[in-house]
Amino acid sequence: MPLTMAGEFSTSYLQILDESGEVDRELEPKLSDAELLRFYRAMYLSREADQRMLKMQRQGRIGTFGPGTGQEAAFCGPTFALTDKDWLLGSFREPGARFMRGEPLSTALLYYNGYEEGNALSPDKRTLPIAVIVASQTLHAVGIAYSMQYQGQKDSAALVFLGDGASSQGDFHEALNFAAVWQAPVVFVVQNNQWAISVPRSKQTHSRTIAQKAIAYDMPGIQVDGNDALAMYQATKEALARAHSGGGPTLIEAVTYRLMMHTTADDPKKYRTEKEEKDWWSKEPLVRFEKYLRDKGVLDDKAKATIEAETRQYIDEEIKKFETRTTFKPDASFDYVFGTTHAEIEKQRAEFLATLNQGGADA
Amino acid sequence: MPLTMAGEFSTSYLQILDESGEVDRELEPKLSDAELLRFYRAMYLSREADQRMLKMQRQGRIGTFGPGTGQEAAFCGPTFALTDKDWLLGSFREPGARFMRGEPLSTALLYYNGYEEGNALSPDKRTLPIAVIVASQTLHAVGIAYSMQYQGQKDSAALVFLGDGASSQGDFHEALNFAAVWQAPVVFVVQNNQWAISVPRSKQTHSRTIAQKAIAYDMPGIQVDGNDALAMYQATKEALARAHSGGGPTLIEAVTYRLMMHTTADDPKKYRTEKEEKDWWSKEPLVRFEKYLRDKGVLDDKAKATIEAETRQYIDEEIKKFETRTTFKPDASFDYVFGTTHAEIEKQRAEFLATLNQGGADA
Amino acid sequence: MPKINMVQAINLALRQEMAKDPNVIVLGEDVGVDGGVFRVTEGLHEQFGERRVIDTPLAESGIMGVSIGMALSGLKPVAEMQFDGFSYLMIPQLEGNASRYRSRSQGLWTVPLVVRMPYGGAVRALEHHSESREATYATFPGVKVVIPSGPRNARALLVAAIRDPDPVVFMEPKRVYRAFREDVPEEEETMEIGKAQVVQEGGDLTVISWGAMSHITRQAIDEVQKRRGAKIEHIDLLSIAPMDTDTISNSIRKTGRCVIVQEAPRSFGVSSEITARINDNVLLYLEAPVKRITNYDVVTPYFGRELKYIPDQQRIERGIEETLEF
Amino acid sequence: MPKINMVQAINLALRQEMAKDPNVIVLGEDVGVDGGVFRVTEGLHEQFGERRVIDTPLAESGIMGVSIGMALSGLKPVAEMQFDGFSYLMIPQLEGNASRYRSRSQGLWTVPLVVRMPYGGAVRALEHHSESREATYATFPGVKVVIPSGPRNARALLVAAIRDPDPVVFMEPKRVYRAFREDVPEEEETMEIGKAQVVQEGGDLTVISWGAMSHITRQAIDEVQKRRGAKIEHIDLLSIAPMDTDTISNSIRKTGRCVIVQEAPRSFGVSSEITARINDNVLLYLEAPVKRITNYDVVTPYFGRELKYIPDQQRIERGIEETLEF
Ligand SMILES: Cc1ncc(C[n+]2csc(CCOP(=O)(O)OP(=O)(O)O)c2C)c(N)n1
Ligand SMILES: Cc1ncc(C[n+]2csc(CCOP(=O)(O)OP(=O)(O)O)c2C)c(N)n1
Ligand SMILES: [Mg+2]
Ligand SMILES: [Mg+2]
Repeated sequence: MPLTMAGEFSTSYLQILDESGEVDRELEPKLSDAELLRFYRAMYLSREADQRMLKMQRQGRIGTFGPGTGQEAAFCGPTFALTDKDWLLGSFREPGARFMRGEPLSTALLYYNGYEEGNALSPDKRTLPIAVIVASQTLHAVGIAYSMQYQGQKDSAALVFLGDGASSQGDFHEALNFAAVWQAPVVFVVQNNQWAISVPRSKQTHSRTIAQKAIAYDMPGIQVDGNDALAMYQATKEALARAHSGGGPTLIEAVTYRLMMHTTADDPKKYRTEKEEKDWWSKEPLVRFEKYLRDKGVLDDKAKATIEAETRQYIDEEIKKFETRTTFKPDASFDYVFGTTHAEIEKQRAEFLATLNQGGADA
Repeated sequence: MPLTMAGEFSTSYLQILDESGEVDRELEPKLSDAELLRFYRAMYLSREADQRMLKMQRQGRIGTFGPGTGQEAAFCGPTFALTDKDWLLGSFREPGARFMRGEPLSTALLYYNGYEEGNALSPDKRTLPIAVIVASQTLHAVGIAYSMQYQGQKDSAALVFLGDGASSQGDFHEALNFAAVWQAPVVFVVQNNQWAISVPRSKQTHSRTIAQKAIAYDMPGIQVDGNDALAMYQATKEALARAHSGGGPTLIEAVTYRLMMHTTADDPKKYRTEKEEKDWWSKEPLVRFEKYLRDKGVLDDKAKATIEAETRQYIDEEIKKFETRTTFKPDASFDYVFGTTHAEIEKQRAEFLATLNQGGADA
Repeated sequence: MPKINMVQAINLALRQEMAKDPNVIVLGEDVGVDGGVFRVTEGLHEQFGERRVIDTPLAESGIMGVSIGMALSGLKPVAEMQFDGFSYLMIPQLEGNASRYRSRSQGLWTVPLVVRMPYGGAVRALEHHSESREATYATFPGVKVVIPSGPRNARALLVAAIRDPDPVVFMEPKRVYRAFREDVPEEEETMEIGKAQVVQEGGDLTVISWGAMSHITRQAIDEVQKRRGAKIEHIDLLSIAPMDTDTISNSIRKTGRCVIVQEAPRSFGVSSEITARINDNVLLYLEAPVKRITNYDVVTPYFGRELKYIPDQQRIERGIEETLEF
Repeated sequence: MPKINMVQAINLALRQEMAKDPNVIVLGEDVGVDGGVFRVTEGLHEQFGERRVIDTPLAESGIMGVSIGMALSGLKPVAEMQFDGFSYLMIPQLEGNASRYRSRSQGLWTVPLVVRMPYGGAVRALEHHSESREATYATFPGVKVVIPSGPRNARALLVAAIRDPDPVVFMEPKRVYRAFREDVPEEEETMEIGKAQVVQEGGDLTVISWGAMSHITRQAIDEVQKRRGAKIEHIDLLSIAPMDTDTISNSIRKTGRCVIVQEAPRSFGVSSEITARINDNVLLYLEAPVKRITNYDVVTPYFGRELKYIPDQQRIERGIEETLEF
């Protein structure tokens, strides 16, 4: 057998709701009107929260953050497919996903205002704090998935978000490899938003798709229109079903676009054209989902107005809550170095508190 | 376009000289008799050196090392395809490859006897010292390949060996990714010898082949019978030609087997069957290559006897050279911390030398 | 009490803790079927099965990363780094995540895991198998760094580490693995992490050591005591971080003289930290400069030269005598 | 001489060295088209092209690994880690390869590269963007660690680092980036790596600082001198490894009193090493314990709290006065 075939592989692409909001009836997921509205509200809240946080950042009321605008389908879709027995791990560009898992906006604002108190989601929500070191969280997801398998929690899988840039990290490779070897119940969702700060997808990796990277691990991989909420939901649903039934991990590539700056410290004009941004605005996920809901009769002007008003009210209340918070214990950092008490740490705490009282360190 | 194809891929397998020593005439590389003999000698020396070093290790004359027995085609084949303008980077299981690049056995023995003086191959040989941290060298190869590209050295590519176990490391992923993005002239040769110490290939990665990992980077990848010297030579030759002509990197998987222990500190009986070893002995590379040479009329009993005698003589002389070496400068470590002189280091050197003179530290 | 070596003692700790707590999981390269390249995990795979004793792919960051995930979700992973020379691959996960989850979440999320690794030199090993880099790990707040020096404290400290609520880097001096045996009780025994042990009391001088240096230091002390009749206090540090300043300070208050024996290079090592703490707390009690007997600030030489660089008994004896005479 | 800030000064050093030596290559995340997230490499991409100013994939170990390969084959890579908080991903390549090639090959192979990174706190940044971990890097023999404190020495030291034959970790205090301007000559200027700088002479007390602490320390010294008429010697360390023991020792011999100001947590930091060297060399000259004004041994708090933890001018003044009065 001289030059023979050692393997043939393929990667498929899923779209259910196209750019113009037309739905593929055959693939359309069966969601109730209430579910669809909940789904839409989540995406809408994420978009609105971005806008308000942007203003607050410009006014110095919070620090740097990375808006999710344009990617709402890519992160709300998969999250909508989870149950509260599943785990969610993310990086930093899934605001709406975190809200869906129960994080109040006021808490998120605390995080972005420089307080660990902003990572306050209770562990029983099975949603981990934001992971800043890109791709590092993918391995945690595999470890958690292993735990679920080990503990016989069959209904529980781990879903982890990362970016196209993060896919270049060694940890991503190691996570996919461990997950495949262990057939662990984990779903990797790469939000391929075309950019990693200023680096375009084409300089990030040479492969045509990120989905095909699954082939390196003989793992199911699929490329999905990441601005199509239904497709993102559906692809994740199927991956979760596989995970829950012992079928192992899946890699999902969400093809989407970061419509705004990387973070509030970034200026995209330095590295990409306004035309490109405009083109992607025409494919953005909310408009298309709204059209689908209207066509379906699930949403009308009145319902839309209610959602808008309620969202605005929620955001107003949360901002107020955030801004009227009581101050925090200055020496909290000493409480959480270790779970045990140590003399040297306590000595330093005393020194710290004495210094504060002496009026040093912007007491 | 609902569920459509995003990409189709395949991985092929190359064998030219089969297990029984039959050659595929169509694929047979055109090598002169002299070249074929040089090739065979290199593999033979590697095998013989292993045997002698094993004895020396058991006698305490050198420290731990990892024999290459069984993998001679996998590492000599690619090396035979290189010119001296190409670079070679390896891990620790390519003894014959290093000899082919000009490393005397006496030098290798020094290395395994605990002296940095054993890494003495001049940089103009373009062969890097042994890399112990698995996969770390793959990135160096990409950097060197970039240098060649940058400096316009079109005839120069970098070839790097690693093991199946090493393919699990993040650095391997990052190296493949950088290489593909840069279309750097580099050839990755994974010696898939089925084991990483006690861990079988099946627990190392879930993919059917290691070659298919190339798909993750849209890079040419091929699986080769790693015990087939001709196929390993030919696959590398083609990959190098591509690299030299601006066609970018290639991943080659050599399917082979580690016929002996991982290192002299290891006992394979703990984790694998003698039957498996025996099966692979029947596919080992030297016998098959010898049959090919005899069938071709390139080798006969007399020529074989000469090669054996000359190899033995060479090894004897090199061992003698190694064992009659002069002693080494004890404070050499102080010479090579930095390329510049620093007071603290010199002060410590003086202290070190004074201590030696006082008869401390097994002077 | 059976006399066992450090490898057996660590194995005993693992076996007993695994038997006691089904959440304790062992993972790493070759820890399963092979029983570990030093045979530390021998027999565990047979006894507890491959779900609890996992032969992982060859990826240290991966091992640490999945261990963090396990620890976050109720398991107690005890991960092995095959050698400390390869453990640096897990630093990003240790520094970036394991050490921070407690602080990051104000105690909501914690990462109780142990990462064991053989470390240190003098075993005729290849490059990367001989370093002593405990100080590197100690630069990360939120990480505990523990170093046993013999079979008995290795067993007791590992049990404590497994039950500890924080990430513990457990560094095993491989030179000691099979060097000697000690009585180690079958019954449970633990020691408190964060405490040094005064292994011998004395009023004339304090010697501080840890890891493989402790055994050899002990011999040097015996020799000097025999020769001079001096009474020397010997402190075995055991915990590098958090470090037991009080035991050190109390000893210096008594003796006024201090020798530190460190296998690692001199600069930026544990002996620097100890010296600084002596400065901070008990400088005025010192009757002589703290004497630091250490390796040198060089890249660890291959084994042909390494014994010339690691402190040996003679150097330690000389250091003690010079400090007594100062 | 034009007055420029540290970002511009570093940019100047890169631009001039690249113009001079075609082997100098800049690589990292967003260093090209974007000019770096802090704009340090601004304009280099336009001037030198994308083969010399490379926007790499997002992988720090990769960046370091390919840089080592480049350095081994005749180039002079200047790699950027976007923040030191992500630089730990390159430690395995730095420790395992960059720091060792010279020693491994007895000088045949060398790795002349620079790895630049912004570090340090007080800039209201997200998690992982505020640490000060110079000591971690200093635990690796064979690695040089350099920290400028202002525009002028940043420029001169970076030129020296680029021309240096060894791997240099070049840590840029991001708090200083745009904090103030200094005269920086257009003409070439370099400083010797491994030497501290006595920025002000004085006989009553020695203050040692580095990085962002130097500027604030300078202000504290001025204040105390004004208040008390004391003459204070100020040493800017500049090189963490190798460290300039002699300049420190000579100063202590003169003043007998020492204050060290460190942004990093107290334990296992540079101030511990300095204190240990003072012990080793000039203990008997000390008239007071060395005073260490540092951060605390906690996981770096998020920015809401961090300013309470980093030494500020008042704490430094108080420390100096206490040590003068001791
Ligand atoms: C390991 C690591 N290196 C660098 C950074 C700095 N950084 C933050 S986000 C980012 C780009 C991430 O790109 P991508 O993964 O595509 O996610 P996106 O920002 O597009 O959502 C970089 C380089 C980081 N957070 N982690
Ligand atoms: C990063 C790293 N981790 C662990 C080791 C210890 N180690 C040495 S060889 C080896 C197995 C390597 O397996 P493979 O890559 O398949 O190469 P082979 O030994 O089979 O040639 C291990 C775990 C190492 N050298 N480097
Ligand atoms: Mg992106
Ligand atoms: Mg192998």
